[in-house]
Amino acid sequence: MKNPVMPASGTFGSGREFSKLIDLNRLGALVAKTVTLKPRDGNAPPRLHEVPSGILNSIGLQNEGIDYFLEHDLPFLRQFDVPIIVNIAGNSIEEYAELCWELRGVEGISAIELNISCPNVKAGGITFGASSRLAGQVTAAARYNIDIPLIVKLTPNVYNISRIARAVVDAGADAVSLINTVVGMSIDTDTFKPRLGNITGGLSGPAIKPIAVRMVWEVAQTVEVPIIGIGGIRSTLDAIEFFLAGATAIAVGTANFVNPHTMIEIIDGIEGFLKQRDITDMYQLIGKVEV
Amino acid sequence: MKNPVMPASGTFGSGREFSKLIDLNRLGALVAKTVTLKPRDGNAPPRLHEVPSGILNSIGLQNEGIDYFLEHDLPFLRQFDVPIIVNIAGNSIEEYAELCWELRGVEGISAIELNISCPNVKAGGITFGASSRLAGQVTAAARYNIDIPLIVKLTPNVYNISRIARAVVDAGADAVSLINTVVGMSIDTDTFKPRLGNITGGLSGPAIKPIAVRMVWEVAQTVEVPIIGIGGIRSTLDAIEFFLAGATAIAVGTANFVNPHTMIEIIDGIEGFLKQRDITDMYQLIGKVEV
Amino acid sequence: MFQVNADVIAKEEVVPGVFSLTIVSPEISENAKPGQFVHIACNQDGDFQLRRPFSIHRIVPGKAFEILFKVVGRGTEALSKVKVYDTLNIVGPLGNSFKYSEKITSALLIAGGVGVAPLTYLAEELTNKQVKFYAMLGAQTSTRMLRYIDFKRLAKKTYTATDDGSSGYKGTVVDLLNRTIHQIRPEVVYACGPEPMLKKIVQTADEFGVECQVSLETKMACGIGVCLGCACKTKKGYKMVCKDGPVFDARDIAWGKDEIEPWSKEEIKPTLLGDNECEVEVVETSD
Amino acid sequence: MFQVNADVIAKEEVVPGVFSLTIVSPEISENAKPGQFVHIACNQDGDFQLRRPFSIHRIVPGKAFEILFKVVGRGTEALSKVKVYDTLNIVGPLGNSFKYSEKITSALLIAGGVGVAPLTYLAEELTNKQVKFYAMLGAQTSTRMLRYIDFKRLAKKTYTATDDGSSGYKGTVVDLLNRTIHQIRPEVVYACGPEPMLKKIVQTADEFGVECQVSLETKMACGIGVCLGCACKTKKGYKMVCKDGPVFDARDIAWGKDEIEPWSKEEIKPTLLGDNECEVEVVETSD
Ligand SMILES: Cc1cc2nc3c(=O)[nH]c(=O)nc-3n(C[C@H](O)[C@H](O)[C@H](O)COP(=O)(O)OP(=O)(O)OC[C@H]3O[C@@H](n4cnc5c(N)ncnc54)[C@H](O)[C@@H]3O)c2cc1C
Ligand SMILES: Cc1cc2nc3c(=O)[nH]c(=O)nc-3n(C[C@H](O)[C@H](O)[C@H](O)COP(=O)(O)OP(=O)(O)OC[C@H]3O[C@@H](n4cnc5c(N)ncnc54)[C@H](O)[C@@H]3O)c2cc1C
Ligand SMILES: Cc1cc2nc3c(=O)[nH]c(=O)nc-3n(C[C@H](O)[C@H](O)[C@H](O)COP(=O)(O)O)c2cc1C
Ligand SMILES: Cc1cc2nc3c(=O)[nH]c(=O)nc-3n(C[C@H](O)[C@H](O)[C@H](O)COP(=O)(O)O)c2cc1C
Ligand code: FES
Ligand code: FES
Repeated sequence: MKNPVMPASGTFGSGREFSKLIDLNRLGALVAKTVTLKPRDGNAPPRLHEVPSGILNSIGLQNEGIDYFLEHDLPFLRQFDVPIIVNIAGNSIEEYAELCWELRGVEGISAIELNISCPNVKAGGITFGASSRLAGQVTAAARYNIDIPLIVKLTPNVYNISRIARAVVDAGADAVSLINTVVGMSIDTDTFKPRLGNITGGLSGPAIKPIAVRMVWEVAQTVEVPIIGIGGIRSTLDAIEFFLAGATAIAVGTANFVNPHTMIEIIDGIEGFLKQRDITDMYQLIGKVEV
Repeated sequence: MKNPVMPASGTFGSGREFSKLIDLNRLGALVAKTVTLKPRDGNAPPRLHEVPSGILNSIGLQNEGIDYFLEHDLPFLRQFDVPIIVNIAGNSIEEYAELCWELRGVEGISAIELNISCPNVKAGGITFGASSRLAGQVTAAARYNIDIPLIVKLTPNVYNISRIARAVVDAGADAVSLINTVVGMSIDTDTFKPRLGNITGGLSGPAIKPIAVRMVWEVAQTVEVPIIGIGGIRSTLDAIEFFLAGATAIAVGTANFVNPHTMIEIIDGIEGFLKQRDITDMYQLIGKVEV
Repeated sequence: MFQVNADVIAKEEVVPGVFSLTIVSPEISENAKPGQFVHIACNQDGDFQLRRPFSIHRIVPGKAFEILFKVVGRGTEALSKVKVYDTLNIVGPLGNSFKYSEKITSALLIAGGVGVAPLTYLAEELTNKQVKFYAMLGAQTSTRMLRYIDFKRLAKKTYTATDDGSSGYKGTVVDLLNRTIHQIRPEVVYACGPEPMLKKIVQTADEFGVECQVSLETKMACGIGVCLGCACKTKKGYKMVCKDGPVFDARDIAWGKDEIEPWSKEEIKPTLLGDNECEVEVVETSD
Repeated sequence: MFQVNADVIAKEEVVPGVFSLTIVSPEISENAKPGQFVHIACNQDGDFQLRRPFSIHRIVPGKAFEILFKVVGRGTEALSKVKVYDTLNIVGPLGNSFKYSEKITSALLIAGGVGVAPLTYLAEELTNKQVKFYAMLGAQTSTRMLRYIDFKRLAKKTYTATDDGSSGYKGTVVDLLNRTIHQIRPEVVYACGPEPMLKKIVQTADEFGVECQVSLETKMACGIGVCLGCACKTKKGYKMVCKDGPVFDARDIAWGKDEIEPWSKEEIKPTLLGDNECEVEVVETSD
């Protein structure tokens, strides 16, 4: 990885649009939107609502499915000299396993990111990422079916995220990324209708940064694997905060919408930060919060 | 209750200071800061840090203890013709039980609010409010020792808040209040030190409103008892949003710091809102979100 | 598609609460097409706020472009406080554009309120391409009528409708359309305005079997097609207003049925009447 | 304690980045005491932001009061953009105040930078009470020296210290104090400024067995004593800066030991020297 800065899945599409605004070759990695086995229509609109220091979204993992992804999106991403991370999600352990199987040996994929924030239809709709047992099982199933590095993306909607992190690492995860969005809701006081067609949605943006920093710090105390810090990052100092908490890399999500150049500015900003304090190596920051 | 608007515990002190700025007789209820069995020093400073659309705090339940409260604060609160809610917390089930015993039959207390967001030292530090078993046990113990209405204040740092709500209601809670603060953290990128002496703290303010509205809505689907909605409320429409989600009353916390008149403005604002739409009775709003 | 820091060189409060900004950007000006929009970071302070989408209202070829917007909330409020020579961060031009063929002998442009924004640009384009067109502008009252002069200059005929009758037809552009479409006999209708208005226009167009292109509005986050947040339901599944739109062929849109206000058939039965019953003196408006 | 909407009637950029605002409020003006502060809602737009505390800098008896502040972040940035005739929502007067006895024959006021804010008010009060006092003002350079003229007028003698020696003693007020305290022989020292400076002043005062009152700063939320967020550690346990303070008897404060910069004993050993070695011509500053 050239640098520790990448887009957060679902805020970067397949990279095509961003390639018109920024030089993708400058990024640390390319992370595509979650792909599922079959195409998904996504949720009924409205899918977005702005709230203080963040947004609520209920996209519903709309995507064209793995086959389309492999045929159209992956070849595009391969043009760039940047590691590609494919983010996948399923509604059953079998689906995760099958997706990994499909991706097995596919050229040009550097890592798989498991989005385990979706409900397990079989286990009565409990979110995979909310149960250390389910999270471990999904990870193990994926691990068994693919040999490239495996990143598991954790959901913050839990009491003890370290336990989940421990479980997925024990089950074979090479890294963890956190956090996904926090479940929220907003109601239109004129119409009495929920602001989102799906009633509830995921909260993202600066509003959740303190939650994300705390969880990254907790997880860093528990597991030894690299952590990709995500949540409300929009500036260099935000990124530094995550490094100090224990993240080895960071992903930018919602901020990409406000300023498509955010990632580039952070990449340059980190260099400046290190120079200014003549720190030779970024790794000297990781987990260095003085508690 | 004259109206459904009250202060959130810990943002109102004992009411003395606010009585100099607003007419406490206009409030729906008076909610004092959490009292514990013994006096508590609270956490090491810094205890506050401002973040986007909210604040992080780590006060650490500093208070003078139940005896001081009964002797000095309660008599002051009794002067007003407004129901008094006493918020208590303990580090063991016994402490909660003992606190209730101390408050048993004390004149001028309309309800007890159990703050179960603190860790259970005996059960290895797990937060009471994070375990439906512990939450139920604490509630039952309190219920057994006092006969006035019992409100249990729920923590949002859980996967399934409805389960906790169910458990405390089954254990005898007459109402629930939610949400308490969301655990967060912030790091000073100049000093590499945490922004709070206690390392982590509680996130409050507009940033957490979408989380709070969602949880109130979820809990309203699960239990029948009255819900006090708390979290990021600073305007009349915020309050209405909580009513629509299922709250029968609301509490204002952090907004009290920014504008001490917030509660009064909301009380007047609700009247205006109802008049404007000629809704005769506020209860016609409760849970009326059109999902 | 570009992200530029562009200077505001002109600002006008066209009618109370409606502003126009002229913004210097060769990139956007050169690459824009009628119907496209720009995505603007409205608030200058550091606080988090999504960009806001605004149609390209007019072009200074190769140099600058203009937007016309109404203050409705935080973003437009902030944008209305921008001063000449301030710099705005803008992404654009974005979205698709109005489709037209140079063979068309008569088009009809229908604008409700600030919906005139993208249609003004279209009108200038059609004029350059010598495509003849009619125009209908709606407003609450004559003094809030937007861009009448421009359309008067460009269009074969410009009808106006005001709720209070202070200018042109007394009623909505919808009623006006229903009473005049039979005489205008447009080959294609281009409409922009509030959704309820669009829905009714589309119904009328349908009745008369006329093609109708509408510019839709939704909340947007990215504006460039990556977040999939601006979905609108079409007969071909969800489409993204920011990328597949904002201009859609009315026939493709799966309008939320429930939302269509009920209206009686009579209303749209064309009552034949002479031109001048609709041709009215219009009080000059502030622009 | 009041919550008022008060009008700004005067604004001045005293030195670059340091502003003074004169604000009309009979309630606050009549009830204020030197050392107290006001809690101001700095940002005008709707975005969430805590109030910011500012010492009462001067009083227009019964009518208005003045604050003097330095721009260091979001809140002060917003406050520096306030215009004359704008209205600010203010809570105050808050906190305790400097204690003094009218029997004092000589007090010493020591201000570092913008720390002069509360001491100016104290100086005027002491003057009214005919309490004699000396003053020491510190700044990076003479052009950033704040309120020198006022102190020159009010104090028995006003010493100045600048890092670059452009005005008065070349060095910090701390060094200046160490070299002069033996001749001033104050009965009480009142100090306000950066914490490291306060700590050293307190040490010196201790050495000379002089009472010392300091005005402390912490982050605040409520400002009125309800949130318990502004705790500072004292020998009597945690005290609230907003309510038990901001003025504390230096002896009571449990300074974070670790934070005290090490410094050599010699430094404070008083080198006897004639008055004029400290009495220096001071270039007039912008105020
Ligand atoms: C492609 C496109 C082109 C547009 N062109 C123009 C234009 O040329 N001139 C113009 O004045 N407006 C235009 N709009 C609408 C404009 O984007 C919104 O008015 C603006 O985003 C409101 O932002 P706000 O922060 O001021 O209001 P908010 O605070 O976001 O909302 C205030 C009120 O406005 C409504 N609203 C918010 N966003 C939209 C939206 N995107 N569409 C409809 N209603 C909304 C909300 O429901 C709410 O009732 C366009 C929208 C789109 C999608
Ligand atoms: C009782 C009291 C009286 C004060 N009187 C004055 C005064 O008369 N004039 C004046 O200029 N300032 C005064 N201050 C300090 C002033 O309140 C802060 O400078 C202000 O709150 C900073 O807000 P901000 O949003 O601009 O900075 P922030 O964005 O909040 O912070 C920017 C930088 O300033 C530092 N900072 C923030 N708040 C404080 C604080 N309360 N104390 C010290 N450093 C802080 C932060 O650590 C950060 O480095 C006083 C503070 C207190 C507690
Ligand atoms: C519009 C939107 C769509 C998202 N889609 C996905 C997705 O498909 N898969 C996924 O793992 N995370 C998705 N996320 C979550 C982000 O990747 C990220 O974890 C979260 O937004 C927090 O980061 P942020 O605050 O920087 O946005 C999405 C977030 C947003 C705002
Ligand atoms: C400074 C501060 C102190 C608090 N102290 C307590 C407390 O003692 N007991 C309690 O139950 N909740 C306490 N809370 C939580 C609030 O009561 C409330 O649940 C939370 O702040 C969310 O509401 P808000 O966003 O309106 O502040 C405290 C919150 C803050 C900000
Ligand atoms: S706004 Fe993001 S896809 Fe349209
Ligand atoms: S700021 Fe709240 S107690 Fe001092």
